[in-house]
Amino acid sequence: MDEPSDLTPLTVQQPLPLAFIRGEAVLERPEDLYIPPDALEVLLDTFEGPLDFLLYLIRKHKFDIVQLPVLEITQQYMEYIDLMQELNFELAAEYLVMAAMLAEIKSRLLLPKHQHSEEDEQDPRAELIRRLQEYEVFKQAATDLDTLPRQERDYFAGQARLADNFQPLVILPDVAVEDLLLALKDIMKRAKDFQHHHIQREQMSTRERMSRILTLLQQHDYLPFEACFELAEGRDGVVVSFLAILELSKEKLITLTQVALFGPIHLKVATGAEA
Amino acid sequence: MKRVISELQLLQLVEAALFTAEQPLSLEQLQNSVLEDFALSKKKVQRILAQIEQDYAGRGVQLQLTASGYHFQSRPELSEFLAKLWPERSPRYSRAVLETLALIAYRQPITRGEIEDIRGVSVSSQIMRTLQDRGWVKVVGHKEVPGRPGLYATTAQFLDYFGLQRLEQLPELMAFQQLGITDAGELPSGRQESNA
Amino acid sequence: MKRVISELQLLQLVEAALFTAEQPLSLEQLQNSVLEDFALSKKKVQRILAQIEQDYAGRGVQLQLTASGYHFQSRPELSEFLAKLWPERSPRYSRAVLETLALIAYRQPITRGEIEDIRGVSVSSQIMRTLQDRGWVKVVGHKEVPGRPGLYATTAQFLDYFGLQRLEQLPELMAFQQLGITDAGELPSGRQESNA
Repeated sequence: MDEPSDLTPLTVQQPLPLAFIRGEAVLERPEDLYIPPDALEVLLDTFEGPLDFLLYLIRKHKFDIVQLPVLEITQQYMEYIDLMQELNFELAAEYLVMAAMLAEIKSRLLLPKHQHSEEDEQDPRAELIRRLQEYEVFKQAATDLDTLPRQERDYFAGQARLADNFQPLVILPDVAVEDLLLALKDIMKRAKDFQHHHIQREQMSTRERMSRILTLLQQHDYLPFEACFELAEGRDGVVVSFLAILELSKEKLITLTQVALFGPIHLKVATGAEA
Repeated sequence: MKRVISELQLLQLVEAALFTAEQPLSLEQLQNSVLEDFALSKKKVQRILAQIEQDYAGRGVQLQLTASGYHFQSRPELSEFLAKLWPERSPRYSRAVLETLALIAYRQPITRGEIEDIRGVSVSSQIMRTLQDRGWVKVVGHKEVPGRPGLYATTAQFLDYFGLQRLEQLPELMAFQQLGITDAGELPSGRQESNA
Repeated sequence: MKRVISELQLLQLVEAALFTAEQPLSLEQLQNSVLEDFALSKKKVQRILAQIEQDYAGRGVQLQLTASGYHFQSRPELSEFLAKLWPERSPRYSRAVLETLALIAYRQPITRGEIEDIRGVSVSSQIMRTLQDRGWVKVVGHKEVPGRPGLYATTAQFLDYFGLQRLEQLPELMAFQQLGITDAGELPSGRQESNA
């Protein structure tokens, strides 16, 4: 490894003010090999890794990236790394890997060239240059992305509130007939009493008719007996209505009145007094 | 420091502030935030707000002044349609709701007390309200016993929802007979149940 | 069922929907929600949107079309003043986050390992989480290599945030310089050599 002290024509020992250590400012400094230890740590923190750091060195010395002067760059890089290690800084592994790679490239470049080699070996710098270039493209892309107008910074979403009378549209749950049947099964299993309320088709239609007659009675105080029958329903319908009226009367939900013998019969909602 | 801005830009600025702020903005808040640099009189800001209110009179959103300040609000008559942007799915009905509905369907007209007797647990007002709000059950009369409890029955809407023309089209208790419930009122035995 | 509504009401409705929705609304979303009852053609909705765009051209907020749809946003030149409404400054993103985002945006679908290769440095889980929490990137699949690493891609929300409709609207990538190594292996002259 090179000695950092006297081998570097591109650097001048010059103390750096600690004030510049944040952000980009550090990149603008001209000659800066000597860096106070704290600053050095922060300096490396400002780079996004060894590629970024190499790009910085290249730009700083105005090297042409495609004519990468590997020896000089390597030297620079090594000096920083060595210094960091001397100061016992914990270096990210990537920086050491890059150091090894640079050292390898350098040694390959320094090997005597085989004049007779049939095919030119690939330039050992090529891969590194490719990586540097690729990285630089995306480093720039990140900067460009950052300058795109964006929400929360360059514009804000325009919003209005909903009017006070707004009511959400509620989608009510679906129920299937099977759900009702299952619910009933559960009740049957549970409630012994319910066994007496055995349900049959005839009984159900009677009970529905009871509801219908009660509904009619909500609209009319008195309902003529005949109004409870729909002739179109035929004999079965008449029977159902008749059973419903009897059941309603039995349950004391209605009263039946007949003013005169053979006179019209009327249905009336039962009141407490009559019941 | 007072900066110069055109009338149009002032209007745009106030309007944009009212649209982008998360809370309604009072006149003072406007003066102290977005309009800070322009040293506008209260009267001037009022004129701007009046202009904006007028500009939006016929539009989909309108300027409103509430206790906490100015904000834009959708026209009330659009609410019905806007609701479609936020459909809310309500949770499935509980066992208790379904059992109550089943009893009303099969045993109507029936009082809440009778439902409670059969289910063996009390039936909350909430359950009855759920079923009435849905339009599936209604009170068709009152039973003439102390307290005159309401008699519940199913509605035409209930039949429509389940695709029935008459209540008799509900599945009959065949299903229960298969469970082994006989007229004698025997409890189903375990074996029969497992065969069902 | 098709309902009838006036031209003016249609415009008001679309406008109110765009102002009250929390997310941008696509033309299809408009057709299927607030406009559902009116059976409008796509062309018709486009005409309404064009009219709204025109109506707001000179106002404080403007109609914008981004990847997931239409929404209103404040005029960019007002941002300096509007920022005063927000006590917290708009978030700034580190270079690590931006470089990772740029790689995902331009090279998608891409694995974390591939991002690390190009950046020459490991990408912390924190960075990936930040990008995912913001809803800007998501895992769209897995690469069939050992470990099946996730393949990352950008989302419509990412485009929305940056005011873009399509990925192609991203700034063009910097052109690569031609690789200029012709005389491979030639040693650079310089003093250092002797010391190496």
